Amino acid sequence: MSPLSWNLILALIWAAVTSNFSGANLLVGFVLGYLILGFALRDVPDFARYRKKVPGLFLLLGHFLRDLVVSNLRVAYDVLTPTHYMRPAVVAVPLRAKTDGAITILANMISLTPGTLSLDVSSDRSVLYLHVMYLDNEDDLREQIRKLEDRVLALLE
Amino acid sequence: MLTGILSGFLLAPLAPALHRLFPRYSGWLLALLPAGLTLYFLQQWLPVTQQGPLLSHIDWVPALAMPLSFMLDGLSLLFALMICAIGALIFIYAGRYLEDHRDLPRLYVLLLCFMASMLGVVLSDNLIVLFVFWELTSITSYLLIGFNHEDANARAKALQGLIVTVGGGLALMTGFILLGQIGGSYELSVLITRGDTITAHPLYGLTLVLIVLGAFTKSAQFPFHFWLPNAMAAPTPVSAYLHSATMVKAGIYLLARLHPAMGGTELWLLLLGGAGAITMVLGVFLSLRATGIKRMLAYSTVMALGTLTMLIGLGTRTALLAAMSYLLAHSLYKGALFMVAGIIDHQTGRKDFLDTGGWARYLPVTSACAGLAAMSLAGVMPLFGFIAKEQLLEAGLNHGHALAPLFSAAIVVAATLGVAVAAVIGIRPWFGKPAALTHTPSEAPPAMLLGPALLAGLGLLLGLIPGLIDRSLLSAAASASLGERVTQPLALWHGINTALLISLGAVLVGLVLFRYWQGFRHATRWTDTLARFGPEQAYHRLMDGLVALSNSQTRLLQSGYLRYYLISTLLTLVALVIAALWLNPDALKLRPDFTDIQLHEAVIAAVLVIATLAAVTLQSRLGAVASLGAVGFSIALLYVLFSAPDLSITQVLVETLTVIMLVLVLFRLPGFLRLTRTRTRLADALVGITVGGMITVLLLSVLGSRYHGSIAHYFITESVPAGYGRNIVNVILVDFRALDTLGELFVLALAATGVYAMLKLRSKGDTTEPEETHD
Amino acid sequence: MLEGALFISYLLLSLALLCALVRLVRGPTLPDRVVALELMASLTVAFIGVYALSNDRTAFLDVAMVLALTAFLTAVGFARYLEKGGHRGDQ
Amino acid sequence: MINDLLVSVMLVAGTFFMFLAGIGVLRMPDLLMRMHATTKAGTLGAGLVMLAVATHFLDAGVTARTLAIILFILLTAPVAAHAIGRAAYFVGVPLWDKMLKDDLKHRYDPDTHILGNPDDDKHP
Amino acid sequence: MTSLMALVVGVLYAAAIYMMLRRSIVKLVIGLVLLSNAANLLIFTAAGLRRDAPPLVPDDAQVPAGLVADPLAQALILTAIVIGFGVLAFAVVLIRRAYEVVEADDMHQMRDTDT
Amino acid sequence: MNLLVILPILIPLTAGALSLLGRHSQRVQAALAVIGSVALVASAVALLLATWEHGHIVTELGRWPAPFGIVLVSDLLAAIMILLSAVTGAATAFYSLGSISIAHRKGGYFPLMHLLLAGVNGAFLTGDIFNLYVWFEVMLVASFSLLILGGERAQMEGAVKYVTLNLVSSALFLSAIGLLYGLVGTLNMADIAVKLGEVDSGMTTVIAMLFMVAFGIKAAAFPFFFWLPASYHTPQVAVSALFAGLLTKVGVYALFRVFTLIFDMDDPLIHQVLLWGAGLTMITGVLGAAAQFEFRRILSFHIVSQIGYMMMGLALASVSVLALAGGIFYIIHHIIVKANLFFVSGLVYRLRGSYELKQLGGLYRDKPWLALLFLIPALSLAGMPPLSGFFGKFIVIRGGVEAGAWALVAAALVVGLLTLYSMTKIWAEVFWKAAPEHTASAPSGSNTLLYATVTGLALITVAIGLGAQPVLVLAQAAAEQLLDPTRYITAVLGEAP
Amino acid sequence: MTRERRIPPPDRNALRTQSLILRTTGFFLLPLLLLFALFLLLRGHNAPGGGFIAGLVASAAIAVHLFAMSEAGARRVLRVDPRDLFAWGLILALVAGVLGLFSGQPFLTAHWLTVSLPVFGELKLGSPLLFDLGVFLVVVGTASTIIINLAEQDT
Ligand code: NA
Ligand code: NA
Repeated sequence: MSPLSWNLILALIWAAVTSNFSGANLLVGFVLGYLILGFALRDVPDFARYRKKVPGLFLLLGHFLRDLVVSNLRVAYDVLTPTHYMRPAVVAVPLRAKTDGAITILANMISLTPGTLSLDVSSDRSVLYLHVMYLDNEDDLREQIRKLEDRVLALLE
Repeated sequence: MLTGILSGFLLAPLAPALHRLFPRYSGWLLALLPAGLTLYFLQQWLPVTQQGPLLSHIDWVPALAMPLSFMLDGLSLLFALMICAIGALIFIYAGRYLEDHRDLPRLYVLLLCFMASMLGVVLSDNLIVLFVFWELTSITSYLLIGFNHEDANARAKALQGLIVTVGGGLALMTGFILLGQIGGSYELSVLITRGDTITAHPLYGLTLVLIVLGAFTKSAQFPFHFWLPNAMAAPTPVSAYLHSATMVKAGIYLLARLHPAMGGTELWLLLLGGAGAITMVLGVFLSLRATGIKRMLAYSTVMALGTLTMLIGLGTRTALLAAMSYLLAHSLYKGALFMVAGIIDHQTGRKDFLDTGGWARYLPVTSACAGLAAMSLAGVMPLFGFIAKEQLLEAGLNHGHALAPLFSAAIVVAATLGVAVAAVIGIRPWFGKPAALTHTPSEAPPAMLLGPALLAGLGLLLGLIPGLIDRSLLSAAASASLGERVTQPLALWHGINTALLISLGAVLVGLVLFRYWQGFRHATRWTDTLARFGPEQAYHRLMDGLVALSNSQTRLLQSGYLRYYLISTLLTLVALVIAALWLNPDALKLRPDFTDIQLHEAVIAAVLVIATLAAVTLQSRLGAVASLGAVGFSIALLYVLFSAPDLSITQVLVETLTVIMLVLVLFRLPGFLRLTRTRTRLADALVGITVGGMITVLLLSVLGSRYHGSIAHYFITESVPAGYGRNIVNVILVDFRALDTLGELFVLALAATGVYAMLKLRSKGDTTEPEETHD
Repeated sequence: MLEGALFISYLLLSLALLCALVRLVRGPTLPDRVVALELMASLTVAFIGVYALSNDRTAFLDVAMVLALTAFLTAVGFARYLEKGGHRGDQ
Repeated sequence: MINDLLVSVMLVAGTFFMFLAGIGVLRMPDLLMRMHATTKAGTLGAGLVMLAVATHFLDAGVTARTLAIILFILLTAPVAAHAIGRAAYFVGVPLWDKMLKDDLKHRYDPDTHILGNPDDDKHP
Repeated sequence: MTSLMALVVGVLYAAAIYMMLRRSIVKLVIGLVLLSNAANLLIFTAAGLRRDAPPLVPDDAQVPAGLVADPLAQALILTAIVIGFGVLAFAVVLIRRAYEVVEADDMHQMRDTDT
Repeated sequence: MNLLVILPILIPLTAGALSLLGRHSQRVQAALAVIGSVALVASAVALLLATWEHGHIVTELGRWPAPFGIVLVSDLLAAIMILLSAVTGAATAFYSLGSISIAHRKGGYFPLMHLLLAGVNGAFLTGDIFNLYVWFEVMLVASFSLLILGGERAQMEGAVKYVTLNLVSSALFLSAIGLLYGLVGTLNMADIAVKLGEVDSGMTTVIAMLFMVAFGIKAAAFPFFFWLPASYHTPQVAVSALFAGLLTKVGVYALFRVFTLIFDMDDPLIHQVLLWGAGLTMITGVLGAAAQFEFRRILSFHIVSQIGYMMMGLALASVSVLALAGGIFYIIHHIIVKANLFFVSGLVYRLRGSYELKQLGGLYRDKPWLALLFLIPALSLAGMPPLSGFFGKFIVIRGGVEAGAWALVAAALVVGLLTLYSMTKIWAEVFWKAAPEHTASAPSGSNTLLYATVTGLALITVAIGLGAQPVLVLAQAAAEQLLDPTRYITAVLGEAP
Repeated sequence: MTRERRIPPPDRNALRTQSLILRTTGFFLLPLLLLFALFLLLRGHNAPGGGFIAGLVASAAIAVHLFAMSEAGARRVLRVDPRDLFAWGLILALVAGVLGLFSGQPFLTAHWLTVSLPVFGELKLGSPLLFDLGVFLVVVGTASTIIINLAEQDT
């Protein structure tokens, strides 16, 4: 049984013993379960990885939210000012992610972050084509994508 | 009596079997029925003529006052006897005449049905039941005229006869309904006692005209006479039976029957007398102009029918007695003559007087019959026809009406020309230069000779001894028609009087005319041009006009353009609504109020309107579909703003699925083309705006005149306590009004089934066999 | 304060809705219209959120939920149409 | 009061981003750039509004629903953008003439639906 | 607002009818969609608009507090929407098949059955 | 009682649903067709008898009291119509078993047929105006699907018009319901009648006009009939027959129901519109037929024309009970006869491979029984005595005479004659005329079921004619019920209004 | 260039939806939408939702799968022919209506049972809910029949 399901079961048991199945209480149960699992089973490899993944998830979400806001502000500026500052391009970025899930999450997150929009993945999954609004420096862009990819891969592969 | 009438119908389906069993004698065997009926009616002779009418009554449709009630009095007895007796002879004749015809059994069936129907006409006491039988005679007549149905001419003539007689029949039905209303009964036996009430009623005139229309069409009175000669497309036994002896007399019967109820008025006299006289003269004139044997006979029948109508119109004691005598005489000689015509055709193959001559030596019996019958037709002593003609002349001469001299003159002309006609019939085929034939004709078989011989012989017998029938039968018939007792004896010899002298003169002039027959025909050729404006042409014009009208109406209305269909539907709607508003001006309660609108509501409404207009005007198809999506979202928002969460969700989902569906379908379809001109589009826009405006006005008016209180409060209060649900809309859907939802589920299932069938079960070019059987 | 915020929100959303509508009508290409339509769906979601706030009603959040989950289908449908070589007379 | 303030800020910010998305979709010069506006601003805007709702009601059920809405938007918005962007690109929707480069040009074979990568040029 | 809605409904009817009068069968379908929406909004408006009162009963009550929007009209419209969807699905596919057999998106070429 | 009223809807619904489920087995389809139609006839007979005995029978569905829940109401008119629909349905089922191909069965023919009947019966029984709309839609979508089974070009073209105009009708109906609900806030027809009486608004007449047009389209009245001649000759002949017998009559029924129960027949506009509608429908229909030379097209136009007679009965109802009874009698007669004529046309097609009169002929010679089987309904249609059509026409005309509606009577008479003209045209061309040289006359398969169906219906026609009394008594009783709406209202709402 | 190149499978059907992103998201969204549909169905009696809405959402799920994967894939998700689905739905709805008839009550009369379950507490189970389930099945069945068959026409 996977660590995640263990955690979910613990949350449910928590809800049952407290006789309260509200969302908030389930969340409490989940957090408690995570802490217990992370503490009690930290020697089991699966659970050890699991312990690390959860903070990774939050980290990813945090980065993502920040990027989302930043990207919006930049677009906002461009939209609201009379002149267009865009330097658009379609760029091919190499991909390291292999699984469908990882590629998809990466692509979707790219679409939601500053100035980039995933157009498609090449059929051999080696390249991700992006539409970029402000192509200042192609290497910077690749670097930015690589960082994001790292985080996603850390979580999923 | 009912059994008697129905026996024909009952025997009819058996006739083919009978014919299969006894092919040689089927005619004889079937004749047993009419012969038996003849005996039955003869047996009723004394009781009826002495003790008064025989009545019978069985309920049929009491809700319509339609009992199967029958009345046998002198008048109906006379007709019934003719129908049955001549019927028997016709069966025997037809059995031989059409011996080799493959459709002989069908002829039997139809003749039996006809005979039964005809008996029904003359015996019914109830007007509506009479009408039922009346129409049945029309139908059987139609089927009999078209007996040679692979001949286009026969079909056309059959139709003509049917349209004319049934057309009149419809007038007759209305007339009967009116008569029943103004007379307070549908029973003839009652109506004939209420003549004064009926003729005094304001609707009398209309009623009479309608009934007379029915009678005239059936009895081939001018201007409806043309169908009768054309009906000669029927085989000869049929012509003899229906189109001379019986069916065409149904109108005469009806007029005679209704005389006590409706007669005696100026209108009656003018209508019947006038039409009768014209028909009589026209008939005899056309008869003399004809050369076809059956055609000449047919026109002379027209003359006879005109004579009879005129006599009933004159309506005096003498006239009605004359009518009865003439009726009988005509049935006898004309039946005989038609059968003779059939024999000529059968034995020689000739159908035209111009192709005949000198056959007396080969067909002695036939020629004798023909001679006797023709003499009766000519009104020559001592045949019964003479007596009838004498009475006819008397009726005309003794009538007191101001127009009587005109009638008399018409009678004289008709009598004179009638003699010439009789001479053509009685002399032309038999004497003079023999017409060339490929084979020597021989005498017809006895079965075919029996009819003419009996009928012609009876004409002679009754002429010699009129007392056989006058006191009892003819007087009784005339009495029934007059409404009071008639006891005027018939006699061959009344001494030398005006009538006799006229009669003599007519014979002489008639014979001269016969001598110069061809000259007469030549001299009167110009009348053919007149025929172009005659009623038959009118009939053809009418029928062609009908088809033309029908075609143009179809082109106009059923044009195939959906646009026109929609426009006419919608504009009719608008017109009706405007009419309703016009008549109910208080309905308009327009109190537009735009004060309570919030900004975002107005924006959403604007988005809805603009998106709608975009869907309408965009030249891009998928752009229009996308606009539909926007329409859907704005409606969903409106549903949110006005408290309808379920609706909003459903709208969003349905809109999404709709767009998907449209996208999937439009994939295969071409882009929009600009197919219509701007003017058309403007017109369409106007139609749309009119309807839309109408809806807005109606909606505002309804909102302005709301009836306060809706049944919805029940659902609101009962949803939780009785429906155990907090979403009132859903409780309505699955409980309070679950039947709606159930129906709706089936709508969905049906739509999906239809879609599946259209997409998956397309015919792959196999259009030839849409309906193969399975197995 | 919330009233003012709500007013501004309604105003902004309304303006956005009109902008999207203009793009929808103007095109010029089908994808442009589809993008505008997608935006309208998002705007509807936001609208419902604002409405829920302004009326203290949460029932309508369900509408937003359904919309958020299914509106993208339209875009996918249009995309499929284009990719499968649907009629191009639309551009 | 603080709650109201928070709600108001998030609300105005959210709807402002939505407004930006509207302006963006109207003003941006080509389809792909319009999509940048709608995808990001639309998501952020709707998300902020939902957060405002959650903050306002402070109710587990409402919070769950608003979070679900945000999650759904995050899940579906990029997919929609991707689908339409890719399709539009492949059918040749005109792009802004000031585009700097286009790595994707001619990589797509509409018959086999195979999308190549830049390495193809080096291995003909 | 009802007055405005009445106007909007009128516009929807007008647009629907205009589209149905076009020769293109595709436009006919668009007209049908609009017509169905128009009729639904008509019922909605005729039953009376009510802001902010969805017909839901709160968890702690037997009846809603105060007036709520007419749930019956909503149920009717819901039924009508779904029926309209079914009918539209049929019509859409019909029109596609009609196009396939007639090979033209033109009502004027569909007149054979009438005359 | 509850059971009796719902069965005519429930039986075909169940048969339809099961038939959808068992679509892979031809045997199941056939069995359901037979069992379903026989059971429907039985339940219809039972319902009619019970209604005759007890008067109005009302069932409140879900036990929700009127006027809140939906009620089903069986009065004599409804019960008569149910029986007719059951008989037509049974005839169609048997005819179809002998004529519908496997391909069409796989397309869902039998489920569609069952569900069409369910829709029709629901429309007859419901006492709720919105529920009536729902059943109309059930019927409509079923008919759409039946219409296009086969997918020929003509079917598609006809269906486009049929679908569009009928959807317009539905939209108008729905709009009218919306306005009516806005006005009186209720959907139960009895309740609407009561409330409209209290409102006394001019809007009543206006809304009546919307209903008039909506139902007029369904009934194929002038000037809304275009969809009918455009489509009825295109589907499988069994479908044509079922449509010809039933569908327009549902529109007529709705007119009868709504204008006797809800709206005031004495309203001068309503009266005049019905009168003119009746006359023009008769005339345009019959004239339309005169131009046709295709068997089923002729018959289709005559449907229109005869709708006029039925409307005439309604139009004169306020003056003459007999006229209304005549209208009902006419419906009874017409449904049987018109379906049968279409069935005959199908047999002719089976034998000769064409519906075009020009290409037909010789059947009087070859198939005398078929000729007779045509002649009975044909003459009945033309109003020839003593067949059913005569009584229908006669009663209506007598009602017209009683009411003094001379123009309408004259129109009815002329139309009768022209109907006869059309029927003799078919008779002459199909039966009398010699067969054209090159006719492919290879009868395939057994026609026993087809002949049996046609014979059965012909016998009914004769029986309605010869046994007109009970039928007329029934029609009169139904008419009297209609003209006394308080009985209906009391039966539904439970108290005297 | 050393990177191993993956050659897409030659199966035409698999090529139908080339977008890996769409495919993957669709794969994930399908269960999510179905779950959501179930949620809407179960609570529809007490909050916005119910058979129709749930059915439409489930149909949307099928549509997503169809667009993301293939028509065959959508059929596989349903396991049964969608036409069976709506046929069963109809029968279910009829059964829910007929229940009342057995006790002599009118068609569609509701019958309720109160069930006490652990966790869920007191539940009202009744024929209207069965009816709603029928509604759900019919809507899913019909909408998927229409969409799947339409989509299959393009191939
Ligand atoms: Na419903
Ligand atoms: Na619901």
